Amino acid sequence: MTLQNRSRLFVFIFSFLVWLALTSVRDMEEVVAGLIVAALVTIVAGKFLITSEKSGHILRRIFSAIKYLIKFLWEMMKANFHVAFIVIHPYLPIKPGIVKIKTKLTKDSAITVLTNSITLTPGTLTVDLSPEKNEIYIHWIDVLSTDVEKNTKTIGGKFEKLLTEVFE
Amino acid sequence: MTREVIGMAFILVGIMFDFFGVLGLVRLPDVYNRLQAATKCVTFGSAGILLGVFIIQGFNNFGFKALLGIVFIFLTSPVAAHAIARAAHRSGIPLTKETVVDQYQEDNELKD
Amino acid sequence: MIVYILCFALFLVGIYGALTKRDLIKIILSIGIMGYAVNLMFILFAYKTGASFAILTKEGINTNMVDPLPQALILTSIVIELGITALLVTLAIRLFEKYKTFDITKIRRLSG
Amino acid sequence: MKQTEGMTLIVKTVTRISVWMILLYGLYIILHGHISPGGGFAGGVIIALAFLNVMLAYGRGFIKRWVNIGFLHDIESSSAALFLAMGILGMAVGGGFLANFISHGKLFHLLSAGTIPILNIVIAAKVSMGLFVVVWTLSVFHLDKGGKK
Amino acid sequence: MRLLRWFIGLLIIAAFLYGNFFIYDGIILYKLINVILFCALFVLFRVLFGPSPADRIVAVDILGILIVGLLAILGLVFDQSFFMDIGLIWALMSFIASLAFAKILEGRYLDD
Amino acid sequence: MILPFLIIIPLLAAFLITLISGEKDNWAIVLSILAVISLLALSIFSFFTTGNDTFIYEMSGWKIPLTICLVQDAFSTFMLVIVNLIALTSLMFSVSYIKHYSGTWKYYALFMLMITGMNGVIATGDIFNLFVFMEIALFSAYALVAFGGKAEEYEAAFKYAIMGSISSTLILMGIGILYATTSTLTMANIAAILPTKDPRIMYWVGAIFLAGFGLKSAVMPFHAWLPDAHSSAPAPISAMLSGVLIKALGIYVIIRFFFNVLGAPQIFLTLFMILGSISIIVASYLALGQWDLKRLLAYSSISQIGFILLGLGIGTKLAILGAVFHIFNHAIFKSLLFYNSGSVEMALGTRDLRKMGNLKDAMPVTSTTSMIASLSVAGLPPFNGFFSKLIIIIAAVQASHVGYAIIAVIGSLLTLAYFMKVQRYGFRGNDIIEKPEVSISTGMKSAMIILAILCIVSSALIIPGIREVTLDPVVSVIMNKTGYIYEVLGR
Repeated sequence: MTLQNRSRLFVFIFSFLVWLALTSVRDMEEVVAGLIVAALVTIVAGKFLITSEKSGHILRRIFSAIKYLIKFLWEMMKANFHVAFIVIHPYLPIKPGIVKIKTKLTKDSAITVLTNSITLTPGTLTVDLSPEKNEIYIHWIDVLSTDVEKNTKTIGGKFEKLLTEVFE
Repeated sequence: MTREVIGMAFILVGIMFDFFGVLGLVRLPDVYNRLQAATKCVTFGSAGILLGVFIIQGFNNFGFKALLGIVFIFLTSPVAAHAIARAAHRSGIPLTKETVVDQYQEDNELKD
Repeated sequence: MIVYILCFALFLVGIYGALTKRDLIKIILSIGIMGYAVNLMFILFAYKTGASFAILTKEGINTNMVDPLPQALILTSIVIELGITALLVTLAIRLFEKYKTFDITKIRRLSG
Repeated sequence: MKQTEGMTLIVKTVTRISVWMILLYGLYIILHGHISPGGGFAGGVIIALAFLNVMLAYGRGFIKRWVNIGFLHDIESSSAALFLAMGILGMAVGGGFLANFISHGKLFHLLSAGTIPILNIVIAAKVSMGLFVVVWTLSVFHLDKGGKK
Repeated sequence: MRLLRWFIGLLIIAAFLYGNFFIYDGIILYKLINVILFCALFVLFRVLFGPSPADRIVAVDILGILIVGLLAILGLVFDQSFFMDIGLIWALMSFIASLAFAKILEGRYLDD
Repeated sequence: MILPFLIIIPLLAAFLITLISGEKDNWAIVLSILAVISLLALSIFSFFTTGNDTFIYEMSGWKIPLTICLVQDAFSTFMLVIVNLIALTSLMFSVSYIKHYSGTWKYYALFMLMITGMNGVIATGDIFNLFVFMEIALFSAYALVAFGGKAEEYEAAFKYAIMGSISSTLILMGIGILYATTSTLTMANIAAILPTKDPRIMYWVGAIFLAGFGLKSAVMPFHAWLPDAHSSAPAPISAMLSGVLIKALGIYVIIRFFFNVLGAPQIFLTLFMILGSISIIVASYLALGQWDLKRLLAYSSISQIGFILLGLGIGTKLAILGAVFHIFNHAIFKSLLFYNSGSVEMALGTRDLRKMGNLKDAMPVTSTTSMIASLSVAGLPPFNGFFSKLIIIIAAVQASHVGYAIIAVIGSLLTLAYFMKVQRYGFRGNDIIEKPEVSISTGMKSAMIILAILCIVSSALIIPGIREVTLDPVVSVIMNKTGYIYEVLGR
C-alpha cells in the first residue's frame, strides 16, 4: 500500500466516523449518505493527511501520545494561571524578549505539534521557524536567560522526548 | 444532575479564563504580549466552555459538535497566533520598551 | 422608532461618503455601508407581535418566532451586494492599472 | 530572507490536517439543509473556504496542480443549468416552475422535503465554485507589480 | 498612578459583576452570556483603538474564539444543536481571515 | 404558460454559452441568436393573444399571497415586444462589430443575462423579485459598458455602477418600508392594502421610489451618469441601454408602480410634468453644444425621456397614449442612431462631428438611415416621432397645460436643430474624406435597414383600426387603476 492510498484510507475512515457522530445515527439513510460523503471527501482531499512513514509500534505510540497529552494539559493549566497572575497584577511583572531554541525533530507534523504546544504553554509563543527546520524563534514573556542551549532544555526539552516517541 | 453540576463548573472556569485573557489583551503593552495572554487564556476558556457543554449534553450530536469544536480550536488558534506574530515582526511593528533581547531580529540582520 | 432613525442615519453616512469621498476604495466602502443600513432596517422590520409563521420544529408549529421572510430577502440582497462589490473592486483595480492612482479627481478623462 | 511559496511549515501542516474536516463539515451543512438551519448557500461558502485555506497556505501553484480551474468553471455553469432544468422539470411534472414533485417523505429524515435537497446540492456547487473563482480571479491583480514603476 | 488606574478598573469590573450576578434577574446561563458580552466589549476596544494593525487583527481573531463559547452556551439555553454549527463556522472564518490578514500585513499577496 | 419561458430561455442560453463555447467556435453567436429569435416570436405571439385579458402565472404551484407571480397583460407584453425586438437587431449588429474584441463569448453571455433581467423586470408581479431582476440587468450592463477595456470605459462603468448602487439601495429601502406596512410583496396586494394605511407612508415610499427609479431612467436632476455610460459603451450596447434598458428599468417600473399600485396621486403627476419639462429643455441645450456624436445622442435620450414623463404627468387618456407610443418610437429611432454612430466609428475611427463629413457616397446605407432616424426623432410628418410628439402636445393643450405644451414645442424644435447639426457636419458637407477601408457587413446593414423601415411603418400604429388592437389595451391597463388589483387577485 502506497503512502497516498494509506492516507486516503485514513481520511475515509475518519470522515465516516465523524459523520456518524455528527448525525447521531438515526437510520440507514444517514449511514449511506455518510459513505457517499466520506468517499467524496477522500477523492477531493484524501492524499494530504499522511505524508511520511512512521516506525514504531502503534500501541506504544498511542500510549506515549496519551502521556504527552496529560503532560501538555498540565503545562497548559500552569500557563493559564501564570497569565492570570500577570494580568491581575497591578504592575504587570513582565520581561519580554525573543529567544532562539534548537530542535532535533525532523517530521513536519512533529514540529507542528511542538510549536503549537510551545504557544499554549507558560510564557512562550512561537514567532517563526527557520527554513532548515532546526531553529524555532520564541517570544518569551519572562526571559530567564539568552543562552540557546539552556533555553532549548527549559522550553522545548520537556516535550521533545515524548514527541520523538510519538512521531518517529 | 451531577453531570450538570460538573458541566456548569467547567463552563464557569472557562468563562473566568476568557475574562482574564481579554483583560490581558487590553492591559499588556505590545502586540506580542497581548497575543501571549489572549491566545492562551481564550483558547483554554472556550475549550472549557465546550467541554462543559459536552459533559452536560453527553454523546449526542450536540456533544460531538462541541468536541469537534475543541479539536478545531486547539488546532487553529496557535497557528493563527503564530502567523500574526510573524507577520507583525516582519512588517516592523516594534516590541515594547521593556524588551530584553531580540534574537530573531539579530539573525535576520545577519542573513540579509 | 429610535432604531429606524439610527438606521437612516447610517444610511445617510453611507450616502455622504459615496458622494464626497475622493478615494475609489472609500467610495466602495460607503456603498457597502449603505447596503448594511438597509439590511439592518429589513431585519428590524421582521419583529412583529402576534404573527404566526409556518416553520416546523419537533414540537409542532412554533408561533413564537421572527418573521422569516425578511431574512430570506436579506440573504438575497447580500449576495447581490457581494457581486456588485466584486465588480466595483475589479473596476477600481483596472482604473488603478490605467491611471496609477485611486484619487478620483485625477481620473477625469470624461467631462461632465 | 528568501521567500518560499506559501506560508510557513506550521500553517501548511495544520491546513493539511484540517482540510478534510472543513470539507466534511460543509457537506454536512449542505445535506442537512432542509431539516436544520444552513443549507446550500452556507455549505457552499464553507467548501469555498476550504479551498481558500489551501490557497492561502500553499500558494497559487499548488492549487493549479491540485484542481483544474477550468473544470471548476464548468461545474459552476452546469450547476446553474441543472437548477433551471429542475425548474422546468417541475413545470412539466408538477404544474409550476420549481414545483416540488417528489414525495415529501417522513418529517426530519434525510430523504424528505422532495426536491429541496437536490436544489441545495446544486446551489452549493454554484456558490462554492463561484465564490472561489471570484477570489482566485481577483487575487491575480498585483497592484504594485503592474502599477508603480 | 498606575495603582490608581488598576484600582479604578477593578471597581468597574466589580460593579459589573455585582450588577450582573446580584441585581440582574435571569437564569444563570444568561448571566454567563452577559459576562462574555462584557469581554467582547474589551475586544472591541482593542479593535477600535488598537495602535497598530496587528493589534486589530489579534482582537478580531480572539473575538472569533470568544463567540464559539458564547454560541455553545446559547445552544444550551435553547437546547438546539445548530448554534454549535454557527459557532464552528464562525471560528473557521475567523481563522482564515486571520491568515489572510497576516499574509497581507507581511506585505505579500493572497496567492503567493 | 408563455411568460416563464421568456425568463428561462435567455438564462439557460447564458449558462450554456459559458459552458460549451470557446475562443474559436461560433456556438455563442448561434445560441444567442436562436434564443433571441424564439424570445421575439414568443413575445409577439403573447402580445397578440393577450388583448384586454390578464393572465397570472404562479411559481411552484402555490397560491398568490405566498408565491412569486408573473403577470401577463397588454402593457407587459408590449414592453416585452420592444425589448426583444431591439435585442434581436442589436445582436445582429454585434456579430461583426464585436469581432475584434477578445473573449467574445463573455459578451454574449452577459448580453443574455441583461435580456433575462429586463424580461424579468417586465414580467414579474412581485416587488422584491423585480429588484432582483433589476440587479441582474444592471450588473451585466456595468460589465458590458466596461467590455472594451479602455480607460474611459472603466471610468464610465465605475460611475454608472456607483450611481446604480445608490439608486438600488434607495429602492430596497422603499421595498422595506412597503413590506413593513403591508406584510406582503405582491404588487397587487400592496395596491389593495396600502390605501387603508396612513397616507403619509404612500408619499414617503413614492418619493423614495421616484428618486431611485428616476436615477435609473436618468431624469434631469439624476442624469449625471448617463452621458458617460452611454457614450463609452460599445455601440450595440449603447443602443440597448439607451433604447430599452432605461425604459424597462425606469419608465416601465415608474408607470407600473405609480399608476397601478399607488393609483396615480396628483402630486406625483405634477412632479412628473415638472421633471419632464426640465429634462426636455436642459438636455436639449446640453446636446446642442456637443461635438461627440454618441454624447449628443445620449443627451438626446434624456430629453426624449422627458417627453415620455411629460405625457405621463398630464395623465389624460390621450397623453398616456402619446407616452406609450413615444416609448416604442424612441426605442426604435434611438437604437438606429446608435447603430449609425457605431458603424461610422468603425469605419472612420472617430466620433467627433468636426472630423466627419461627406459620407453620403462612402456609406450610403448608414447616411440614409441616419437621415430617416434624425427626421423621425426631430418630429417631421411622415415618421413615427411626429405622431407621438403631436399627441403629447395636443393632450397638453386639451388638459389646459398650455405652458407645458409650449415647452414641448420648443424642445421639439431644439431637437430638430441639433439633429440638423448632426446631418450638416456629420453626413453631408464638403470635406474630403478618403474612402474607408472597413466595409460595413451585411448583418449591420440589415439591422439598420429593419429599424429604418420600422420608423416609417410604425406610424401606422396610430391609425384607428390598428390602434384598437395594439396601443389601446396598453393605455387601458395603465388608466384602469383598480383593474390591476382586480385582475391579479381575482376579487
